[in-house]
Amino acid sequence: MAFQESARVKSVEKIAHNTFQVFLESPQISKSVSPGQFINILPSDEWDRVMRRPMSVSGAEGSDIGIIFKAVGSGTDAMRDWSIDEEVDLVGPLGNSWSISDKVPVLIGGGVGIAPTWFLHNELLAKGVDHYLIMGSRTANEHFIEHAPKEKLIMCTDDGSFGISGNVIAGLDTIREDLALSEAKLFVCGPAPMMEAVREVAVSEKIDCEIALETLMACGFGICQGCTMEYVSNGSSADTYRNKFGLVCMDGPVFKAEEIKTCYL
Amino acid sequence: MAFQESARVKSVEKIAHNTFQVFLESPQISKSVSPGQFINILPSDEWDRVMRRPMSVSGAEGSDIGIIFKAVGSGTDAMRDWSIDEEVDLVGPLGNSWSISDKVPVLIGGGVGIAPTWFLHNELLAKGVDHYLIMGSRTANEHFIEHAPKEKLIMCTDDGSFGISGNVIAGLDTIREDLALSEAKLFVCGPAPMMEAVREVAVSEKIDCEIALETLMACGFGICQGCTMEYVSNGSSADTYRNKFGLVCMDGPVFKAEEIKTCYL
Amino acid sequence: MLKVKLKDITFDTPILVASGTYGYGNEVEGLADVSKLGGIITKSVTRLPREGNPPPRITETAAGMLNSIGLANLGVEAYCKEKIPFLNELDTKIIINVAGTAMSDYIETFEMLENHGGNHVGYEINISCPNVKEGGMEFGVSPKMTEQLTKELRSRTDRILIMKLSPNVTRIQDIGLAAEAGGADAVSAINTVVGMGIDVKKRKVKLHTIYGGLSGPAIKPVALACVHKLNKVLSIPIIGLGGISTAEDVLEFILAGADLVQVGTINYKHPSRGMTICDDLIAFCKENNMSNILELQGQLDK
Amino acid sequence: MLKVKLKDITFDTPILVASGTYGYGNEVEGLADVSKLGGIITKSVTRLPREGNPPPRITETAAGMLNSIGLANLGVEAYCKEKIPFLNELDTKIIINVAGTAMSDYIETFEMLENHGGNHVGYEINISCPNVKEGGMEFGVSPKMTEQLTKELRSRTDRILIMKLSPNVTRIQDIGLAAEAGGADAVSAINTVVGMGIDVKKRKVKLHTIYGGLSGPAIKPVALACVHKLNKVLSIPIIGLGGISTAEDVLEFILAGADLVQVGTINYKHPSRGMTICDDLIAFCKENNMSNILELQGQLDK
Ligand SMILES: Cc1cc2nc3c(=O)[nH]c(=O)nc-3n(C[C@H](O)[C@H](O)[C@H](O)COP(=O)(O)OP(=O)(O)OC[C@H]3O[C@@H](n4cnc5c(N)ncnc54)[C@H](O)[C@@H]3O)c2cc1C
Ligand SMILES: Cc1cc2nc3c(=O)[nH]c(=O)nc-3n(C[C@H](O)[C@H](O)[C@H](O)COP(=O)(O)OP(=O)(O)OC[C@H]3O[C@@H](n4cnc5c(N)ncnc54)[C@H](O)[C@@H]3O)c2cc1C
Ligand SMILES: Cc1cc2nc3c(=O)[nH]c(=O)nc-3n(C[C@H](O)[C@H](O)[C@H](O)COP(=O)(O)O)c2cc1C
Ligand SMILES: Cc1cc2nc3c(=O)[nH]c(=O)nc-3n(C[C@H](O)[C@H](O)[C@H](O)COP(=O)(O)O)c2cc1C
Ligand code: FES
Ligand code: FES
Repeated sequence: MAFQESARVKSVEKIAHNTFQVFLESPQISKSVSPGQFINILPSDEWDRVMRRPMSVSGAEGSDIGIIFKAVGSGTDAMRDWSIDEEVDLVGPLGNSWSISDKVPVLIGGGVGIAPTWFLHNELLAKGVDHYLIMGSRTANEHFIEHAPKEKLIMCTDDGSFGISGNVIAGLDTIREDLALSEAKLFVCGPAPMMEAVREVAVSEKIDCEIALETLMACGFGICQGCTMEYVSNGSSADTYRNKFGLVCMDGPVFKAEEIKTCYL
Repeated sequence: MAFQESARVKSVEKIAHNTFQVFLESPQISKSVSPGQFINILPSDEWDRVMRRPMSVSGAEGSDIGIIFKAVGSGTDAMRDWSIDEEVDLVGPLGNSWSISDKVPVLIGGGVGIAPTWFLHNELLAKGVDHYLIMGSRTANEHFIEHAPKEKLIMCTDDGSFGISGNVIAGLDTIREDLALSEAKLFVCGPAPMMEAVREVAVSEKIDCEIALETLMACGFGICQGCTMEYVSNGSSADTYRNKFGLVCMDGPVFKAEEIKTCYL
Repeated sequence: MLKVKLKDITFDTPILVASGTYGYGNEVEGLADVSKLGGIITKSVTRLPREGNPPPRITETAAGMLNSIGLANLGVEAYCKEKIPFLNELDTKIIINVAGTAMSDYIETFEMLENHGGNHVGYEINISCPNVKEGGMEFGVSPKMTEQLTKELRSRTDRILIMKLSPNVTRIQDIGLAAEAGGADAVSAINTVVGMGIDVKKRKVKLHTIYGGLSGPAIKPVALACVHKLNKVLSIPIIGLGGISTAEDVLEFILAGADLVQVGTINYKHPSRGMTICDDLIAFCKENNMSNILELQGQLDK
Repeated sequence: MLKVKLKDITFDTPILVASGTYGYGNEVEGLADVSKLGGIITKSVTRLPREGNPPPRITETAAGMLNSIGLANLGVEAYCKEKIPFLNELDTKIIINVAGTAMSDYIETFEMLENHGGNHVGYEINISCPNVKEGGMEFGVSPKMTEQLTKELRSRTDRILIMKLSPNVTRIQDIGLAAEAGGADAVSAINTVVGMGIDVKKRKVKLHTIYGGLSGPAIKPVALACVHKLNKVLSIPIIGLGGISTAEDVLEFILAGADLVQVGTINYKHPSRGMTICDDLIAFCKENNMSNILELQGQLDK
């Protein structure tokens, strides 16, 4: 069940180029949120766009939740300017969540998609589950954690300025010696081209893989039907409903790689 | 000629209940502005209403101009929150101005209409022209200068909590002993009911009187034709243009009492 | 203070939620208390299930949004089986919105709903969805077809029958008059305004269907004008909608001539806005010594 | 990079300022340099002087405004005497916007302008003003009258002839096709959208005329859809307008099929926006290695 609650801003920190981490005191949401889920945010009281701004939850501790976001427009700019103790109107937790299996988790995140993988990473650490974390970005200043392949923290940059040179697929390839990917389960969230590249690898190599999709959302909880993704055809006729198109906010954001037609939404 | 200039906020001060005085460094406008004229303000960079917010100039000194305003909505709220050194986009000076004559000036202001009378008051002081200043409001906390009838500063409150009890007409009556109003010229700006009351007195007693009208303005310099007032009929036929309706921004804001059909716009 | 009667039904408040903007009333569980609403108008149902349009289906615009959902819905048969039992339990009035592409379509869907024994108090007929190739828009722009469809449906029900009008016509009054002539109990105005968006970076249309329906505060002036025009010529009640997001907006629609209103797009951002509007309307009645909110009607000074 | 040809005239840039939103080009002196514009479309002129509508004539709405100026203007005779000499001196192209209430009206005004020897390059005919009881709207909603009026005017001039279309019709394409059939060189789309506002506190309509025309960013999606629809059926060029306030908006209209555009309501807030848009368009051409901005046309991926 989702709640609408007035959360209190506890901290706003710049953690990488144009990237911010915020903690919010949000007792109802923090109690029930799982990695992969998101919240829908009213950036300010005077916000006069018709849509809230969805953000994955990047962590939950006690009565606090965290988010990590890039400032890319008016909503995220307003969020970056939040002051401590400001009250913020949230709806959440929304959507489904990652499902961990017996296989070795390989978390792959990039760009604004780091939040849900970061949440999962920390939960796995807490549970003592051994896993890999691969993060990709264009250049060094977008990273905020160390590159430590021995500790299974693998950073990649397109321009080679930090960690592995290349995209997250290159990062993924570096662990193949260690781990047969048939024994792995991938958890992926990031920019569409990144997710699409991983999806293709996962599908062609039949690797277990879950992808958290992103798209424009008007409501976030299933009433507008605007946030559709397309399923791989299951051969059913046109006279069906919700077989061809799924709602990212309700049926997702997490989908199995093999059921997604494309990550470009 | 009007300018569009980026002015720098020099101070923001609360001078009465919900009323603020701001000084802006605005070298081009300050050089040419006269009492009665106004500027058209972009309250903030993100301002997404289609109209600027017009404000009378309340004073000009060196390269600075002053405004006095009430926070009544989103534009004036944004202005109240201006920070020092912020750059503000202004268009001005706009409109016509008061015309002083040989008669004794009696300045009458109220509510948000104090700014242009305040500008004139200070200009007359500087020039050493003896004059009266009558200010009206609902209650004491809206006043910011002393009630000093001997110095011709006459404050009025509807609830009698400060100065003369009653409206500005009551205030005006108190000076009749001193001064035959046929020897006076009234300069009036304030809420519509106040201006309308003074207009009726002035017209019926044939007192010289100029009134600075206010209305919604889209442009402020004559291109939208939205800011109309209606002239007292001059008997001309319908086949005319700008005889029946005047533009407050260009033909005004200052009009002679006897040419105004109504101050309610 | 907010009770409003339409035909033989008394709504607790004049605030309904618009079709397609509140699901079936269950999605908002935990976020809003639907018993405070006058009623829920459910997402358009059609004869057969519809997958709707491919993504992207929505985009933001200045003070509004465009959508081309394409009447995605589970079809009337599944609707009767899966939704009506649940809707029957809800503590608010239910109006079922019906869409179609041909006269026979509307009638079949309608008959199945009418014979299924739901507790719904009425129907709203969507003859104005701009997002489907044959989504009823032929009806919405033709007075003749509107009258004929209204008559057909009128003869099949004693429940409230509302025709939902499109603003995308030269004279909405003609369509309203046709609905009245056909025996409708009320009209709703307005559905969305046809619009389009382009993503310059991608050089691509923002909606898969190119055109979509504009909703939200941007269209409120258009909706108010439609309601006011309809009010001048119709004798049946008008249900006003389009861009309502505050109690003040509701008062504007009532002054323009609406008996009831619907809140739409604002529900996405504020799922309980319908309820807080009711609170604000009660406060307004008290402040103005009104025993019913509809006393405001006809008080518009021109 | 921004040069655009219409008929036999080359405009320096595709940015015109819309009728009624830039006066006669003199009011902005000191605020903007009109020589940077493609041209100025002057405020509608009519056969006789018109005082226009009583106040209030304007009001703000969400991301837009309503106006009912009512074609206030000094009439064609004074226009020829007082305005044309001044306009002849301006360092930009002038298009004269003409409005009327009857066929004879339009023709008389037109003939007087045509015979006066101004340097204007063309005419835009306002058949779509929603703010005057008989303000040409009968023309704007009727394909037949539109075609007839276009023919009459076409036979009287070799200058550019543009018909300005209303969005307040069921099928704008039909009106566009009529203008084309009548011999227009181009159509402008769109004029304002009919709307209304109510002041709840005063229980009064916000415009003296009750209804007015909605303009500004709120209507951009509506305008884009109109331009795109017209582009599919017309072979004459389209001049796009409605809610343009940035260079990106202009690019949207060009992608939708416009050859030129007009900036309107934004001029009030930013009198030199038309000029900064031109700068931004040049930057866009350079970034994208385009030698002319119109290379963008037809590049819309659906
Ligand atoms: C389920 C979900 C979870 C998300 N989680 C996160 C998160 O954890 N951190 C985060 O930074 N963002 C996340 N996003 C994306 C985030 O919602 C958008 O970045 C945000 O809405 C932009 O709002 P704005 O007003 O700042 O930008 P706008 O002014 O709306 O847009 C500015 C620019 O950003 C682009 N943009 C808009 N939305 C997106 C998007 N979804 N992805 C990429 N570009 C976009 C626009 O096309 C435009 O060019 C998530 C989105 C979804 C649907
Ligand atoms: C020539 C001119 C000079 C002006 N000089 C001053 C001045 O010196 N000081 C000052 O405080 N104001 C002045 N005003 C009025 C000022 O422009 C408005 O108060 C302002 O535009 C309100 O903007 P807002 O966004 O804060 O309020 P909005 O959100 O636009 O409106 C909030 C509320 O205020 C009301 N309102 C809007 N405009 C006015 C108005 N003109 N008068 C009274 N109520 C209004 C609205 O009806 C609404 O109820 C002047 C207006 C004009 C035309
Ligand atoms: C995403 C979305 C889906 C909609 N679906 C329907 C629908 O299925 N049937 C219908 O009659 N109207 C539908 N509408 C139109 C609304 O009911 C309403 O008429 C319109 O949005 C205007 O009101 P608003 O501005 O308050 O949203 C939909 C609107 C939106 C935004
Ligand atoms: C105050 C005002 C006055 C207008 N006057 C005229 C006019 O005289 N003739 C005309 O053809 N259009 C007139 N228009 C319409 C504009 O030219 C334009 O078509 C419309 O405003 C849409 O563009 P915009 O959203 O960029 O303003 C006027 C618009 C406004 C806002
Ligand atoms: S965002 Fe509204 S249904 Fe998913
Ligand atoms: S405000 Fe535009 S003409 Fe006066």
